[in-house]
Amino acid sequence: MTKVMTTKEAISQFVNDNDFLFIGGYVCRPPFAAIHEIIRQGKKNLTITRSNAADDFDMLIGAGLVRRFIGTFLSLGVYGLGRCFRRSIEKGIPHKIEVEEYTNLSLPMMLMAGSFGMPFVPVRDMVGTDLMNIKSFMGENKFKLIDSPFDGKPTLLVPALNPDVAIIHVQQADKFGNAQMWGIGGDCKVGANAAKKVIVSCERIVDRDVIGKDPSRTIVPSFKVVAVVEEPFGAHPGYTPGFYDTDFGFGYQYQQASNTVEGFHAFLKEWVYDIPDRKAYTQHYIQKFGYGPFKKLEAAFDYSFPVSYAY
Amino acid sequence: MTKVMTTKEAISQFVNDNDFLFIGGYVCRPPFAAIHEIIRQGKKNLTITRSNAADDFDMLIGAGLVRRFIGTFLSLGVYGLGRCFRRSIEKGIPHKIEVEEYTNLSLPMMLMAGSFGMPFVPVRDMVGTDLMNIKSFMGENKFKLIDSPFDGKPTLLVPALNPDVAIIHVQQADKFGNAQMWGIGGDCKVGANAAKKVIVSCERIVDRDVIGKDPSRTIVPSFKVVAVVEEPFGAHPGYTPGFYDTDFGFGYQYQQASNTVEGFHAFLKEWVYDIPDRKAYTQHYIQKFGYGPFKKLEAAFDYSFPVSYAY
Amino acid sequence: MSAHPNGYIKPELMACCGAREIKNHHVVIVGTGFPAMSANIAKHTHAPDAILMQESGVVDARPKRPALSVGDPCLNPGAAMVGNLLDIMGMFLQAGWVDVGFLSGSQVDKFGNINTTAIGDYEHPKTRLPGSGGANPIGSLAKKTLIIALHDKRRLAERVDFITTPGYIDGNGARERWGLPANTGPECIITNKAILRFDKTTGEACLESYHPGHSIDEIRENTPWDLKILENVHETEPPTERELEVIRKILDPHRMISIYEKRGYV
Amino acid sequence: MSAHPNGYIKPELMACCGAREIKNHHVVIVGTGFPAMSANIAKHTHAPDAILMQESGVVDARPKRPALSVGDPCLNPGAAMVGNLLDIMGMFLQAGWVDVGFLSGSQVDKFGNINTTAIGDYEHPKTRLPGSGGANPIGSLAKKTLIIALHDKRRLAERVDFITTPGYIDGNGARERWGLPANTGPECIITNKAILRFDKTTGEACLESYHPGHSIDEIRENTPWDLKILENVHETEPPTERELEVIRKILDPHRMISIYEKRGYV
Repeated sequence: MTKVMTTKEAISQFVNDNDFLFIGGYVCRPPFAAIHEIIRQGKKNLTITRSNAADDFDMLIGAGLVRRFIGTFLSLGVYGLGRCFRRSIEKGIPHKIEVEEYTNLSLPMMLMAGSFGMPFVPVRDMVGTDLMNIKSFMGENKFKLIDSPFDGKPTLLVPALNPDVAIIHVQQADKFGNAQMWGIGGDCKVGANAAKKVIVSCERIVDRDVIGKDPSRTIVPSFKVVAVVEEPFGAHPGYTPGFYDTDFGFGYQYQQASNTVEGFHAFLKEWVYDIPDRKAYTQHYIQKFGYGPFKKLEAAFDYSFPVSYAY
Repeated sequence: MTKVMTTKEAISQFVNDNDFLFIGGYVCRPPFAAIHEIIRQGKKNLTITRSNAADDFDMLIGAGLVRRFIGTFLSLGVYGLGRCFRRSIEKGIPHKIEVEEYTNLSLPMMLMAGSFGMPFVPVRDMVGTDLMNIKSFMGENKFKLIDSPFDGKPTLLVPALNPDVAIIHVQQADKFGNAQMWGIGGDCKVGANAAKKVIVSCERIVDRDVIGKDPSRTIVPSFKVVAVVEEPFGAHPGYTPGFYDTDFGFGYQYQQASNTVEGFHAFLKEWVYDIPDRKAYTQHYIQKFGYGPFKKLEAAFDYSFPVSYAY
Repeated sequence: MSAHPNGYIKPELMACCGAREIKNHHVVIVGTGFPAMSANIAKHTHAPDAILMQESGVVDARPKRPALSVGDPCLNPGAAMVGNLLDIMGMFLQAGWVDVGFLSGSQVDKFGNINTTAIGDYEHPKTRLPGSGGANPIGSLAKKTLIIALHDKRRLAERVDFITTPGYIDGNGARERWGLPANTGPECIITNKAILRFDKTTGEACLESYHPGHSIDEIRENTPWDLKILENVHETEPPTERELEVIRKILDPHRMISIYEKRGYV
Repeated sequence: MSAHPNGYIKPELMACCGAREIKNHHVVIVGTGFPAMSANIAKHTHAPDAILMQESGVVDARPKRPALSVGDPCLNPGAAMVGNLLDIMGMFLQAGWVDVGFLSGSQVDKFGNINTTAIGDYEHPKTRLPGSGGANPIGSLAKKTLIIALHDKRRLAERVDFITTPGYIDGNGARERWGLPANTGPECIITNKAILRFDKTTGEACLESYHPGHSIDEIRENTPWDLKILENVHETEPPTERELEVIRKILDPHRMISIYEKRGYV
């Protein structure tokens, strides 16, 4: 039973206002095609999560779609602080989002707990800091500090997270949803498997037999997946290992644009609202910057050694 | 700094009497060369663990080297119950081992907790059964049943395990210890990473550059590894994906032999005590059964598609 | 070989009974033998989108020979996912994604509790059995557990010597009190004489259908507890032509299933 | 460019100070910029077997260009292991395998607590910063944390506005009382004027060495707490010829490190 559809269809059918979304990526493989589509469709009051958020989260916040953020970090990396994130928190533009603050250990552990059906998980960080003194919408359930029933030592427990929908971008998937990834993983596997539904965006849809040639690369099995979308260049301006490099120049342009509210909206108009889909986005990119710069992002040819699973 | 040595050296240097050992494998990749060497060297009073133990654990118990077993299951699979295991428990031959009983969920979770530096981990199984009524050498620390501090529901906590040494067999590793595996994983990754020291047995030692061509296959990094041993055919009569099949005939012979104490000792004499190492073992196998049956175990040629990590 | 209409043997009927419990799109955790056969019959008939997995780490395998263990080499090439024990037992089973699990044991009692640990006293057992393995978590966490058992007074018990795997424990809401997830637990015991379905309120296995050639009286006699009879009790539907064709032409051309006859499944 | 003997610039000296804290076989969690430079100087000089890792999931990368983030594409090909966030933060850091971590922050206080969350009141901040990211777990769990900071009264503080990452918290055994693992915590603050080393008993950063061209008085003036001077206080050893050669010929031929001069590291 094929689950192949367009990003437009996937977001329209499976992302609702008020949903809790896990959005994968870690510089590596942000599902930008889907993020732009969420903005175009104006999904509202979202709760969003991922360890180490970046330009994609900043953009969703600037577009006014985010109510709550379960996060650890939001920055534009080499370009500095997230402008929309700052404006939201410091000035309430377009509105002040609520932030529940964790760390790059505790948050992926909470997603792992969610993916493994654990109610909570002990973590060894956060104690003794102001991260324990601030609690937002999760209130008293942000964490619990207990004496370990084994040795009496103070032990921090953080709750499992189970997002409504996970959106990830991977190298390849089959039409049923079996999704394969290699290279830097971030919290993509635990985040996707913690969710009730998974939308898989990928560089290429491959035959089920291709999946079966190397099944240890699969991070999400078909039965968790509700939609499969083929979106080449779908992580730009982030990268996908083996497909294309990070577009540092474009990242800088986003930072420059998002320095002001007007610049941010002009950016959204040009790259999101006036663009129907990722094909048009890529075409616009090539028209604006030239085929040379586009081609330059393409990954070199450097393949791994094949392995065999035969007996 | 190379860690390459012989199995004899690795076991002699890094496995001590009274150690707590994790021994990887799940039909797939049991480190049999190392197990035979442990028996030859007569390491005593061992505590051993793995989910779904099989002929290798049965053999260590029959050889009288095991004091304690943190386990979930021990059987010879299609050949039925583990004879040495039964004799130990039912008749105290050669002595009665102590068993701490868990399950194929709780035990790998405990190893995961150990590998992740968690003090304990909640699990959703075991409750309501006699697995809670029997406690052996772990006593009151076998588990704790608490009311969840989040929602008050009864929640079972099981403690982290951190073996002294893990012994695993994988397809390939470099001389530093970076170990790569594909195919059925069992609890090999969590078990190895929970241990204080790892002995890596492998089908082939490869160049560091080969590891770097596909670094997402690595399950244990060099800094955890104390010894790397190249042992082709090292998992026999178990299998290694891409290298050789399970030897069902040999498994049957072990079961037949181990039906009696005398048969078991004759088996040990022929395949362990009178054999200096895995090369001699393989040679003996070929001499006894013929090159044809040996060659028949060799895996077919059926390679995966290569992937690229380039940018 | 068989005196049954349609020429089937009892293990084939039992495998079909298991298959009929599997719905399309179900996620099924299987072992070897019967369970694998049942799940594959379902996949080839009414449940083509059912997903089979083995606890060793395998999802949607495409074995070219019958797997002799859940870690069998033939489960690797062609699978949709080959991960590790915790992917299956943690990420899928404990997280509530597994619809159907199959279990068997040396003893099964009226509440569906299963013993695979020890016959007799635990400390001084008459027979030491393998232990839980994956059985306890499957019985604890799968939405429907199907239990396969020989129908005699040695295998079926009023109370097992040792509860390795929870059925309804001591009945009447005991699973919930212990904190096991809602809507999980044994669905039925498929024996060589009958299907016993669990009353979810009392937790007791009750006679739902008797296999062709067996009578209610014979079944009661061979059941060591006061077996309740469901109102709609009826004869088990024998394997259909299509089911038998799938078994014999596709899944088991060498008739390996007949080995179960020697183990008493007649 | 530089008035220092040997022609080095301050960021180079600071990177060397970091490198000297790394011993051979140390496992080091690095970010970009300074930390990566420090760790790589160590690897090319006295600590060839040090293992570097990035929190994104990378162990022993072989980047062919300087990584601009810990998730940079150049970290993938050639690495010894590329896993996920939990492999690094859970399996290696939380499990106690990481010897050295590097941190920096908008504010660092005398107990080595670091603020990367908000300047001013948390609810109504003057500046909203990125948040913890990996900083809190690194500061909580690495055996030695090396803190990089600009030496002025804005960046150094008697008490940070918000403790994102624990140093010695409020000193005198506070880490142990909170249950943080023994033998972890900040080792020193490497500034553009000095190295402040932590007294493990009181938890306070004390002056250990002043960089060439700076005086104890100048450093005290620019430190917003009553800075204690260690008995063996001395001038920081400038970069050696070999260290500078490694930086300029191998690690940073394009002199990208000079960007830190513009950020005030002079």
